[in-house]
This record gives sequence, C-alpha cells and structure tokens, in this order.
Amino acid sequence: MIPGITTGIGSQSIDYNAVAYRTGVILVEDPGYCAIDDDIRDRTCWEQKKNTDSKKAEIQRFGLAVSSVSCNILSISKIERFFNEPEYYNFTPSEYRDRLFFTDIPYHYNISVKSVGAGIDYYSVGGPVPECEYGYIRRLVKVKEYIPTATIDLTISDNWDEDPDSGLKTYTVAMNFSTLLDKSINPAYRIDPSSETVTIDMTNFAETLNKSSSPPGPATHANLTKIELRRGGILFDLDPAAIDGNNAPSLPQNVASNISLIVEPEDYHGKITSLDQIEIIYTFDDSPSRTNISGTFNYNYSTVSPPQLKDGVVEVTVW
Amino acid sequence: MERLNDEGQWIVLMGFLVCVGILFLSFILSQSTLVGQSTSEGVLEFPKDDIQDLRSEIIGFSGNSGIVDNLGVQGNLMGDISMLAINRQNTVCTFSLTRSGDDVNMNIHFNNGVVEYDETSTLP
Amino acid sequence: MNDESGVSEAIGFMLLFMITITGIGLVTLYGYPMLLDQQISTDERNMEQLMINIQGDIKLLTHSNVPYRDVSMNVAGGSLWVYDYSDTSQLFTISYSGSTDTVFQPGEVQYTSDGGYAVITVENGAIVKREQNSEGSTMLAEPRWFYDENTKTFVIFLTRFKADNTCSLSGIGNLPMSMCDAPQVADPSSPGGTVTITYTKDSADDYSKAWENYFTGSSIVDGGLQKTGASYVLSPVDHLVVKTYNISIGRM
Amino acid sequence: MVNEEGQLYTIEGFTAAAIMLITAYFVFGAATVFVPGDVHISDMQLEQMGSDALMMMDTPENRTEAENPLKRSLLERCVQGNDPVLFNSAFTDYLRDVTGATMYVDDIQYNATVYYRIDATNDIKSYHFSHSTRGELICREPAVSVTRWVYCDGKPLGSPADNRKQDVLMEVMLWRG
Repeated sequence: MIPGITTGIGSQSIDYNAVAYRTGVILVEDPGYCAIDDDIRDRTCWEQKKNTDSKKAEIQRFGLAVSSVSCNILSISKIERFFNEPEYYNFTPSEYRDRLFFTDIPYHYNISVKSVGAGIDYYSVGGPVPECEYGYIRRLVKVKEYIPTATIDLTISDNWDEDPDSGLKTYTVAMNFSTLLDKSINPAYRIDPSSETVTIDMTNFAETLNKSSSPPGPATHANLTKIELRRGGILFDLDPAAIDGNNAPSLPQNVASNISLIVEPEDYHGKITSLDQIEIIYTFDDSPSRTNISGTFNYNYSTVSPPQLKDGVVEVTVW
Repeated sequence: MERLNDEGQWIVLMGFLVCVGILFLSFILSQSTLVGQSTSEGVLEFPKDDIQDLRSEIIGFSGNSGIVDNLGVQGNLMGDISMLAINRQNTVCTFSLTRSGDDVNMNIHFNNGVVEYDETSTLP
Repeated sequence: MNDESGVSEAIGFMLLFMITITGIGLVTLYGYPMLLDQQISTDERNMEQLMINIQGDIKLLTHSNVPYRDVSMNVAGGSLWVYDYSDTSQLFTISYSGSTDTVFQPGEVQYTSDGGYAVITVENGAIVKREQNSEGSTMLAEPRWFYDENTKTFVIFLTRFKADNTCSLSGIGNLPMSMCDAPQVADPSSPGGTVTITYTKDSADDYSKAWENYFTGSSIVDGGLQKTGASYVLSPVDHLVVKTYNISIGRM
Repeated sequence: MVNEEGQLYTIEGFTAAAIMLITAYFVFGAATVFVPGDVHISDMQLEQMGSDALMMMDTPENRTEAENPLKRSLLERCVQGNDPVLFNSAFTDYLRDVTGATMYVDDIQYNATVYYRIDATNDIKSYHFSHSTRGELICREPAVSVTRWVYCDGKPLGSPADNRKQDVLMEVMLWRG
C-alpha cells in the first residue's frame, strides 16, 4: 500500500538512456553550431575558432558530423578538437555540459570514440564509467580521414625547366575552390582545404638542381627563401613543416631533397568563398645555388587522392 | 527521569510530524498522472532512420541518369518503394525526380500516420 | 543517579513503543479506508500504464514486423482476461465503394478491477476504458489509422487477438504475444471512392462512444469522418489499404 | 536555549518516522505494486545499432564508389552478388564494435530477409538472405526489426526477383541471444 502511494515518486526519475540517446544524436548527426566571425567559413566550423576564452565562448553546440546532410560521417578535425587530442581548447566539464547536454543538471558522462582505420585508437572525455547503472548508447560511424598528402614529384619533367642562366625561380601550387567544393560532390567525399589540413610534399629535388651552374660547380642544393599564400593580392607567409627531414626550419634554408608543407585551415583566416583561387608560391633564390624548378601543380581531384571513410564507433554513457 | 521523558516526547512528536509530512508529499506526488509513453517508446516510434534511409536512397537515384531520365524505370522503382513501404513499413511513400537544366528536382513524400515528411529540393 | 537513569530508559522505550503502536492503530482505523481507495486508483493507473506497454509491444509486432514479444507484469486489484476473436461479438464492418464488406472481429485483452469499477481493454490496436454498469467509454490510446491527403490513401490496421481459449491472469505473469504469419493486405483502389466504417457494439461490453470519438475526431484526418447514422464515412479515397494482423496469445 | 541536542532530536525524529513507515509497510505491504518500468530501452538501443550498422554498410567509402551508380556500397554488392557470407562477416563486425570505455558485452543475433516486388502481379515476395549462428529460431525471441532500401541494377544473383532495375527492402530482425 505504501509502495502504491509512492509509485508516482518512482516514475519521476531521470531517464539517463534518453539523455545518452539525445547526446549521441547531437554528436554524430549534427556538425555543431557557433557564432560566425572572420575566422570561419560557416557556422558549423566550430573547431576553427581561435583558442581564446572569448572565441571559445562563441561555440554554442558541439557536433562531430562533417555536415548536416551526412549523418554518421564524422570529421577528424572536429573529433580532435572535441576530445582535445592533441591538447588545444581544454574544455572544462561544465563547458561540455552546456554545449552538449543543454541542462543545469550536473550529469556525469563519458564519451569515447575509436576508429582504427582513421588512426584513432581510443579518445575519451569525462570520468571513468562507473560500476553502477548508467544511460548508454552506441553509435556506429564512419570517420572521414585527413586529406591524403599531395606529392609533387620533381622527377616529372613538367616540374622543371633546364635553364643555365636561371634567376629567381618560383613554383606554384594552385587550388581552385570552385572545383574542390563543387556542390555536386557530397560533403562527405570532398577535399575541403577550408576545413581540413592540407599536406604538400615536394620530393626528389636532386633532379631539378642546376647541374651546369657555375661557380662553384654543379649545385648541391636549392635555396628556399619563402613560401607565400596568395589569394588575389593578399599575401601570407607560410613556414614549411620540414626540410630534408628536419622539422620546423627557419627560412631561408637550403634544400637538397624535399620540402614538407602543412597548411592549416586557420591559415586562410576563413576568407575563402567557393569561388576563390588560392595559390601557394615557393620562391627559390638565385644565389648561391641554383635550381631549375618551375611550374604549377593543380591541386584537384585528379592530382590528390580523395579522403576515404573509415569505420568507427562512438559510445556515450551518462549517469 | 523527568528530563529523559521529555526527550522521548520530542522524538515521538518529531516522528509523527515527519511521517505526516512524507505521507502528505507522497499523496501529492501520486496525484500527478503517470507518463503515458516513455521516452524510448517515443524514440522507437519516430521514424528518423526510415526517413534518412529513404532520402539517401533517392539522392542516390538522382546521380543515376538511367533513373532520372527514364520514366519507365523511375515508375518501376516508385512502384517498388511505395508497395514495399506500405507492406513492410506501414508507410505511404512517393517520390519524383525531374531534370531541370543541370540540376535534378527531388520530391519526397512520407507519411506513416504519426509523422509526415515532405521534401522538395534541388540537387546539383 | 545511575540507577535512576537506567530505569527511566526502559520505561521510555516502552512509552515510545506504545505510542508507535497507538499511531499505527490510528492509521489503521481512520487512514485505512482512504488508503484503500488510493490503492484501487493506483492499481487502475498502473494497469493503464501496463496496457500502454502492451500496446507498445503490439505496435512493435504489427508496425515493425517483429514475430514475438512478451510483457511481464503484475496484475493487482483485478484480473486480466484474454478473449479469442471468435468469443467477442463486437464487429467492425468496412465497405469501400460498394465492394464486398470486410467484417472484422477484434478479440480483447481486458482488465477488470475487483474493488473499483474500471474496465480497461486493448482491442484493435486501441486502449479503451469504461466503467462497469454505466454508459459511456473513452479511448486512452488510439490506433494508428491514417489518411494520406497527398495520395488520398486511407490506411486501416486491424489487429485481431487469437487465443486457444479464454484465459485470465492475476498476480505476476507474462503475456506472450506472437505474430508468426504475415499480415493479410487488401489494397483495392477506386478513384474518388467512399469508405464506410460501422462499429457494432456488444451491449455487455460497449465502447461505441470511444470509437465514435476516435472516428469523428481529427486523428485520422482533419475534421474527422462524417457520422451518418451508425456509420462513419470518408471520401474521397482513391486507394484503401486494409492490413489485418493476427496476434496469437499463448499461455500466460 | 538552543543547543546541539536539537540536531539529535531531528535525526531521531527521522529514525522514528522511518521505523513507523517500515512497520506500516510490513503490515499492509502484502499487496506490493509492480511498476512495469521502461521496458523498451534495450529495444531502442538495439534498433539504433541495427540501423546504424545497415547505414554504415550502405555508405560508400570514397568518391569513386559513391559515384558509381551500379554498385555503390558494400550492402549493394552483397545483395546484388547474393553474398550472405560477406554480409554476415561485415554485419557481425559492426554489431561487435566497441570503443572499450565500458565493460558492455552484447551477443546480438540477427536474421536478414530481402523483400521485393514482382512487377507483373504487384505482389510482395521475400527470400531469406542471411542469419547469425543462432539466428534461425526467430519465433520466440523478443526482437526488433530494422530496414534498409537497396538498389539493384538488375536481378540479384540467384534470387527469384524480377530481372530489371529495382529497389528491394532488406529487413533485419535483431535480438540479444
């Protein structure tokens, strides 16, 4: 009888499974939402917000999907920012709660992701999962991997031009966003440098060195003075990630075999519209050593292999 | 002895007060109607996955010119989808794909008696 | 001084105990009738909840084509009865543009309260409730019939209970339900046709008010079906789909 | 006049109340009330899993696959090529995939059927496609079902379906075994 009277009390408890379900849906089927500013392309690119308190506060909702039309396909950049791997935003538990659970109830949570194919062994946020009862949902997803590295092989004759009297030499990497972000391509399969990191490797420099240069005899290396990112007239200088295997070099620098360049979407300062053309221009000095390098690399779907989708799994527990 | 008796009275009085209080509160709570449908039933009932599936299937068709431009094939597929949907999913489904210039206009209609979904969009 | 306090504690305990017993006595005397009423209404509300659970599982069986479900439950303050469709005399008659009528007997899963007057029934996908020995009935949860205005399709789900024999349950038990044969689907079409539905009541177990409210309400179609005499009419219906599910209820 | 003893009185008051309630519980509690809580939670989780697994099998892995209208995804390849073995291994892998955050162990059984329409008679027919090791006896299992549309550019190999471009419906029954 007394339990009968208290029936109503029992049925008022929180349905943690429903909370976990809702959180799972927000995470895997939504790209997130943030206030628009100069640094980002659109409201779903919350992961490109600058790492300052005021910018972080503009992120209104987390979501890991690549776009709102591709459910269960997650962006690896969003995953990294969300799980703070590598360390970046360092969100506090209350920030996760505000942007994911939308409630004042101080839920405990654990959210984890695994995608062996995309190189994610195990990322998680929140406390360890308790022994007691908790709300749970598991979602199967695909993780859109990073854009594969574009390799410019300088042994290909188009990339150099034998010229014994070479002066200042430049090499251009051209990205046309109207072809890259063409609307007929599903966002899940796009090469999208405005939201993901682009890696460009220039290899086999030896072939392009000016064998006949004088003095003092055949060149042993080229001299890279700067790398510029140009959009119309606007210029930014970029630093190469590695030259000949040495990380974070300072320019100018001598190059004997290869240059590796990593361009972050943040570098564009979000000013790309789908009609823009971006050029990355490598400039090599005339002295003391010469190179024959010359040409243009068109960064598009036929020269870069498109990103693959890899299987993954996301688990959400709430208690 | 007098002093201890005093304490006993206090305890009993407190006991009564708290007891009456708890009973009163539980009466009030039990008056609230029980929730008719639980959250997970609501989730099971809402055909989110069915609609997403239908959408992705028809968007898949839109990239296949053998379906968009061949009304016979489209009619066949439409027959498949509407008959299978009413038989297996208890849903009324219709769709159409028409070419206009470079784009394809897509119409989807979905109704299962609980949720009705209509979409008209242009696919590049 | 020590001796005194020892004696007083014993007496104190006895006083406390007596007062507690007296308290319980008072509750029994005055609170009991009130609690009993509360118990009955709690039981009935629990059964309403349970019926909604049963209906949820029936939805899974019928709308999601799952072959088997069971509901574990505790029937308190009354008993739960299962009536085979052939043992009930209520009828749904559906006719479509002059074609042969579909005559359908639903069968019932019914709870009858011992202490109170409530009768709660799951029939034909709906949960209906009435009071014993009085007129009128209400529908607690509706079936999922619908009319699609785009295609002018009227979809009717008929759910029939089959049981080897009438059986009842009170206390803790299990209600195993299975649907091992595929539903029968009839889908005649007749552009601009008219569908007429008639509910024939069982005068001992009458839910005509509940069904009338459902048919004339706006859950099937905005504005509801037209009531003409004892029948309900919907037009135009280009396409009628009637799906008949047979749910077998095993031994409880 | 207020001293710490007041706290003690309150605690004792609660204790007394608890004693009285428990006594009353034992006296009248013979008729316990059973609330059939939310029994559909695990169904909801299972259904989400199943439709996710089918969706992932039906998601092309890259642009080349996505733009090939004939065989876009693993699921379409399985159905068209009538390859239940491939389906079984892929589907089972999806159902078992976990991150490792919880000790959650699931043994999920399934039974997949393909439904198709005969154009000439407008009838719906089906054939059994694949099932897990203990996935045959489905008449006594509290299952849930999930569906997925599959496009076939011709007759699915070795099936009784029509030989034409068609859409079939894959229906998978899932339960915890």
